[in-house]
Amino acid sequence: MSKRLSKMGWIVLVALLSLALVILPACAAPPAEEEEEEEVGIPYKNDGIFVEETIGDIDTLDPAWAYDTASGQQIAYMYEGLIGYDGASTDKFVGLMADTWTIAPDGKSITFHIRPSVKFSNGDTMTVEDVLYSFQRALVTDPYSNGGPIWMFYFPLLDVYTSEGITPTQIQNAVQIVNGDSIKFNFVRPYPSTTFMQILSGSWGSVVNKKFCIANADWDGTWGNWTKWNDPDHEALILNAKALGTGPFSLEVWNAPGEIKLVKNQNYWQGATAVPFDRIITKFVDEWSSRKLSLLAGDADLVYCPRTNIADLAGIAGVQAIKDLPELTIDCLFYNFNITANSPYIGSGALDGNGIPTNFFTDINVRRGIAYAFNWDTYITQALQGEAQQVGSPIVEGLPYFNPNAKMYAYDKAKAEENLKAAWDGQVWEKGFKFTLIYNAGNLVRKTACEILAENLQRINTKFQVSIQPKVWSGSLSTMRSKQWAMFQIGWLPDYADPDNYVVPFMSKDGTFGGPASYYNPEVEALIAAGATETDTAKRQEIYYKLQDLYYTDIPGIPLAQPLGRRFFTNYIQGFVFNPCNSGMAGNLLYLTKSES
Amino acid sequence: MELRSYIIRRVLLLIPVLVGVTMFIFGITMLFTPLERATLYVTSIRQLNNLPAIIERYGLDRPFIVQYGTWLGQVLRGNLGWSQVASMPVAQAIPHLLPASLELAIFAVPVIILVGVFLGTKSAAHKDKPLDHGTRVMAILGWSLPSFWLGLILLMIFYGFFRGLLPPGRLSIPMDILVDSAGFSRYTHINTIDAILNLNGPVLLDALRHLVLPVTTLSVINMAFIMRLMRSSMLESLGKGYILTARAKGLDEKIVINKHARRNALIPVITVSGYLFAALASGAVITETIFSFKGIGWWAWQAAFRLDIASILGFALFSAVLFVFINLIVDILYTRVDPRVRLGQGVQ
Amino acid sequence: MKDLIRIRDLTVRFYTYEGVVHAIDDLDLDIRQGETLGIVGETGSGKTMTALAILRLIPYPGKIESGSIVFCDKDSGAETELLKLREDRMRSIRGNKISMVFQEPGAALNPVYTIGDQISEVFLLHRRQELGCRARERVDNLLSDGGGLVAGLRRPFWRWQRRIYDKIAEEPQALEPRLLSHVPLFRRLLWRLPDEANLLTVDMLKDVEIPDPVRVAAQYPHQLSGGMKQRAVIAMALACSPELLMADEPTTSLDVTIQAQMLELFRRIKVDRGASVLFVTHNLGVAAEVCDRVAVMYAGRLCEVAGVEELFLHPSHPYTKALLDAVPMPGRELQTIPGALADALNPPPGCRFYPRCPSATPLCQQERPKLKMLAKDHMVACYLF
Amino acid sequence: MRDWRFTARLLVKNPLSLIGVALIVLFIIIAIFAPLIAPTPEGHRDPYVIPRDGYWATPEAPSAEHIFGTTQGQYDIFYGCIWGTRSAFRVALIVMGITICIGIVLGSLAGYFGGILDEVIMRITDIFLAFPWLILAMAITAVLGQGLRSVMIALVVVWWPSYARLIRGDILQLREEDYIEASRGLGASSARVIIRHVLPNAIYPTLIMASLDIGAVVLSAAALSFLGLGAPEGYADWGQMTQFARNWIVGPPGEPLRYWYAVFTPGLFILLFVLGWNLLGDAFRDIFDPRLARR
Repeated sequence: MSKRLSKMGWIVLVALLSLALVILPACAAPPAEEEEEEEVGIPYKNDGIFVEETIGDIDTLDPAWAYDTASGQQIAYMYEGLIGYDGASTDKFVGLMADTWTIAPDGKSITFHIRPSVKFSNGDTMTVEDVLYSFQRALVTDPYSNGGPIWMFYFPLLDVYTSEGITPTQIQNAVQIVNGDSIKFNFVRPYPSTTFMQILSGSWGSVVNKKFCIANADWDGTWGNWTKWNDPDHEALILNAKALGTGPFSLEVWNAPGEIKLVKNQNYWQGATAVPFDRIITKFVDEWSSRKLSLLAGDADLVYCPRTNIADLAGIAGVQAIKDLPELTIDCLFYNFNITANSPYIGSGALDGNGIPTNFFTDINVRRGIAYAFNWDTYITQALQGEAQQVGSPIVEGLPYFNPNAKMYAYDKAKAEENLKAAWDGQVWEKGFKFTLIYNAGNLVRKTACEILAENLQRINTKFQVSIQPKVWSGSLSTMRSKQWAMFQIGWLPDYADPDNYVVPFMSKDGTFGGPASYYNPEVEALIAAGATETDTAKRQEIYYKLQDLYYTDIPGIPLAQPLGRRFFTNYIQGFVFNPCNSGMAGNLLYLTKSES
Repeated sequence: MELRSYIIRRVLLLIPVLVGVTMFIFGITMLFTPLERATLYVTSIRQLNNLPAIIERYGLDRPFIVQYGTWLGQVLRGNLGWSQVASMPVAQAIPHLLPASLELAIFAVPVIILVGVFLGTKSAAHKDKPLDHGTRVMAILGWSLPSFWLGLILLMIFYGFFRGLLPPGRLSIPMDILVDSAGFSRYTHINTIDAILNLNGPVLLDALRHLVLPVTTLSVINMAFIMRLMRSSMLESLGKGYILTARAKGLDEKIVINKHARRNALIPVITVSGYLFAALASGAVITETIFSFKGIGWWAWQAAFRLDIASILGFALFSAVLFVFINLIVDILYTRVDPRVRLGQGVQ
Repeated sequence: MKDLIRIRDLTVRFYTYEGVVHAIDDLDLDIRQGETLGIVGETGSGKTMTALAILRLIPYPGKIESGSIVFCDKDSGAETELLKLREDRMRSIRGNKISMVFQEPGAALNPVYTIGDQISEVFLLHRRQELGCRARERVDNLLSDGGGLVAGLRRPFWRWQRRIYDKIAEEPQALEPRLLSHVPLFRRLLWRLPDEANLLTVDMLKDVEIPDPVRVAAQYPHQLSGGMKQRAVIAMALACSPELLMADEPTTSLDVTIQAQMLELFRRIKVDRGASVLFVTHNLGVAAEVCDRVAVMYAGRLCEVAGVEELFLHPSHPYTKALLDAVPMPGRELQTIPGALADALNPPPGCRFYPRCPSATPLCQQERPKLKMLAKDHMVACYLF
Repeated sequence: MRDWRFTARLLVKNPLSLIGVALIVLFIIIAIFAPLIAPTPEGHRDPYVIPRDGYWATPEAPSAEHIFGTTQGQYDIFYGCIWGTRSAFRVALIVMGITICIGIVLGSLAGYFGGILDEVIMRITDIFLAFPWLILAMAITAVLGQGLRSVMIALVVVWWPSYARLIRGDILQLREEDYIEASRGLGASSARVIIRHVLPNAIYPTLIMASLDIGAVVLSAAALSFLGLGAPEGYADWGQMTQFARNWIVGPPGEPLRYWYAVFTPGLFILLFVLGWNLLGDAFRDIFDPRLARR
């Protein structure tokens, strides 16, 4: 029985050991840098490696599918397109895979001359064939039923939004090889070249390796059964997790969903020395405290800091904060001009003080009155911690044709009352109204915006009752499309830095938001159409100024604010250049350097 | 022989459960209108106009049983669909994310069980003595602790005061690079085990450093359960006749408890331990979330959070299978511990 | 005849949530050498507790309040006060000098160990020395009839074993073997002890008339019939040929035919082992069968003690009478005892039986009657005498 | 039932359970008098929505008018914790109530009639018990949309099977008891037998188990809220408030514990609430654990 006894002894011993195993190293290994960390703010770690910790995750590495910034960022590191943005500019370009280009005087085509002797990261030479294949592949693949960015090519090239019912010849005519060393894009009608070049600069314009793709059973470049590759399922995409480009980095390993590691492309056409890092590591860490810890411990060179927490990093030795970067995004509150009957969000559905009629917001006085009731100062200074600026229309600062002195609404109780008294010949004021404001769940800032509006309205007249309801992302989308909502709050990220990409979704009757809001203004439609295809910059400016003016007078929605971005690097990172069109926080990596001094 | 037929029986028994589980979850998603379900495939606002295309493409407007049928057909062809969260096919995502969760389980479970059993025995042996009260209070406290809160407090202390001592994640950068480099062979993708197999001290140490906080969080809470269970089943068997016999034999109290009482008391603990392991292996949701330890649990949470139906269904399948098989193992273990148990039937 | 156990004003109380239970109250009782003493009484009359008290195994929350239990060792003749004994000394008596057979053979055996294990446990505990000797002999034999290469190689190993078993044989708790038994590999050296124990076990099982003892030794309790279990339990109790064997209702849970065999077994044990037996039962018939003397207990007190014929022929205490009348017999209609067993929580003052007593006097209510000597070996606690 | 008297006596005897009872009573008082302890400001429509004092993100340390300080978005922690007590009780009681009802109905049907009905019900419980409850709950809340309502539904869904089983078990035992047999023999209708004889005896252990579980229910609800699947932001719910604190675990270097109140206070309320119930439950358990002989 002493046998038994000692058995228990062993068990406990093992237990303690395993405990010790876990705890000892913790005590055993207080890293040496802890000590000197106290003197210099942040220890210098991981020389030659750039570590970014951010949120979200990568959807795919396939340029033809990727439509989110996280994916776009990685693709931009590994692939290059024909051209790219020049430094901070959003409308000047530098040649990458193309060295020169010529724009047809009639504005109906652009021709790019392909840079010779560029190598892919695996050593293959990049040829004009690869370029042609890349764009044809994009057009062929076009995952339209799951969205995807390729419509941006289809619209100027073929005046359609998807590849539905497209013939091979159309594609072949749209993109061609000319005199063996150039690629020519043909537009159906004159198209603003800058806009198109902005589109080309996106991750969807990347040049892929034809041989590699075919070897991996991607589209074989023939037209026999090309539809087999058209509008594929996500899992059917070959380049989801594989990547081979001409960019400064090449894929080492993608440990989805946690992190992705890229290594320097030794065959980079600008020379391996032009690439400032041996490795790029991007980690996706949801917990802010963890990211902050990594930054302060020197484990990360760049972290995403939620706006709510910017104070945490203020004035910390070793952290450089780059602030007030005008991102090209905008938050906006929309009015629904034609709410679906018996929607759950409009109370009684009549103007009896317990609800609103379905066409409530067709009265301009209602729209103006509510707009005057929103308090931008409180919103921007408090909820957005001053990291935003008010804009009068969806066309935000940083876009061409942005009107810096466009008219804007401001909180004005008197004007609000005046307008709301006038609304619906005074019924609104005496009966009051009641409806539900919908915002994207889990976003305190957006909730705050709604609360500010609701509270101000109630202060103006206690009969004005606005309740607030959160909706999960997918839920809010379906509500939006079902047109049941009364007022809706959501933000917009651009595809390319052209006003057209803003006015269409916001103001056009079949725009992303204009559609669900049933907003229709013939004058606006005309201007939008004109602006889209106008090649003369002066004329375009005129058009978009007018549109900005119209947004103020007709007020189809309340533009809340243009958030200002911020970056938190360690002091060891230098040379950051902000370009609102780069996806990802680090911008163009080639500008960055990391050194101990 | 008997064993094999038994296993076969159990596996067959598994099928209806799986069908039920998936049908149930599938059923819940059917509470959505086709429009709403279509939006689940959408990643960007711009696709609002594609919704009809999606509905049509995935046949979201067809009746429940049809959709379930098609899904089942896919599954039988080994296609569990695409996991938005893991950005890879679900069939890959599970084996890909499992190691992280396993690593937690491998370290947490032994600690939990051994210490839990030890304390449970002690406190039963000293019923109503200070030691008993002490351990019980500990247990109840541990049992009442919100695991997420405990996690946050631990973070607060260790991130706040001992910066970099117990970092988040699974590995620190240099080790991380080393692990993925050619020199280091990934046998299991369980860092600690791989490190041992590669005889690589630094990696092992680093991996362990990252394990301390999550493992502690898990242990504290689950230990309480085991301890309570062990205590009560110890008390039960201490009340049995054979204990009196053993004492009447003149056996030392130590032996009476450690030999005669505990062996019997362990029986229920084994079941629970099995469930515990299954539960941890199929993801310690909160712990993995808080300590950004991306395993199955984190994945399941994200899937639920972002309504990634394919992932949720896949996960349900996986964990159901896991649970059933762990049960199987537990039942087989029983026969070793308790001669009265024959495969298939519990304790008479 | 000399006394083996001398119990003097033993008091046992249970401190339960409901209150203090007076399980045994000032009990005086002797067990003589080589006799079979029966204790009869209704359930809860404290007969089992008396037995447990002798072993000092009163379960929580019970407690031996006062009194003395003297154990006079038959061999050495030494008198020991059990209630004052150090715990470890007490343990060396339990299962060795005094052992007990419990009511439920099913419950009394540990379901997860084989019969063999559970019996040899006793040998390993109390007969370590003897086992040591036997083991030593075996090793000696091995050493003497040498021959053969293999044997030659194993010799040193055997010598070592011999040294160890030698130590055990001299001093069972010798340090070296004890240490060895904790060291994983070396504990293998001691394998001969359990081995020997097993042999003894098998003999033991044969002794209690278990067919095919070798097989049974390797079986688990649930594989045996009730009777077999009971025999095994008895074997366990007899393993170290105790001087006092206490049997708590050993037959109640068995069916009649088996009962008979059991009683037979007990009678034989007494005869060829000369051990005293304390036979606790509520069944007067059984008592009459096996006992030399019978003690009648009621509500924790002794009512009457007498030789078996004496008691059955001239029962004196009203309670004893009532009990005897309650025994079903042909040609006599059954009488039941009116009223219920006295509430142990707050027992009536004076004689505990008086509430149910047909011939109760006022005195009975106030004073507790003392034990009086009626005739030789016949004592009764009642005012009628 | 004499057991109740017995229970009461033991509860008072055991200091631990006394503490438990005290805690629970305390929380009941808080819940009842919430409007007095933390009055809802004028013109504030839903009292369960924590009033805000400005819109700053950064939590504010305890002060005169916010004695527990404010959490992210200037939500008053004190108010939230007080009214959170009500939310907690609401969740616990509703979930437990419904669970027990379902359990009793299905359990007694399965247990009393047995046969195919029993089979079906038990297989269904198998399905529900076949995988981790938290995941199931998460899936359900996710689908039903944010809000305590969905949380409660989810918890009922994951909880009922164990109760159905428990009650079934008890009833299977009871069925064999003589007096049930007897009343059956006397030709009493099944419903009558169940209601008059079986349930009253089966209900007791169920209630004990329920008291053990209330803590767990609240804990689970809190966990779901913490994972962002429960109460919407700004709702008076402890779990949700803890979730607010997630960004504020570590303060700026130099004073790592600057925002301790945001993390600590709501969690402490959960802990004490659950602790109260568990202490009580633990005492019950020791007293009534059918396997532990009553001493």
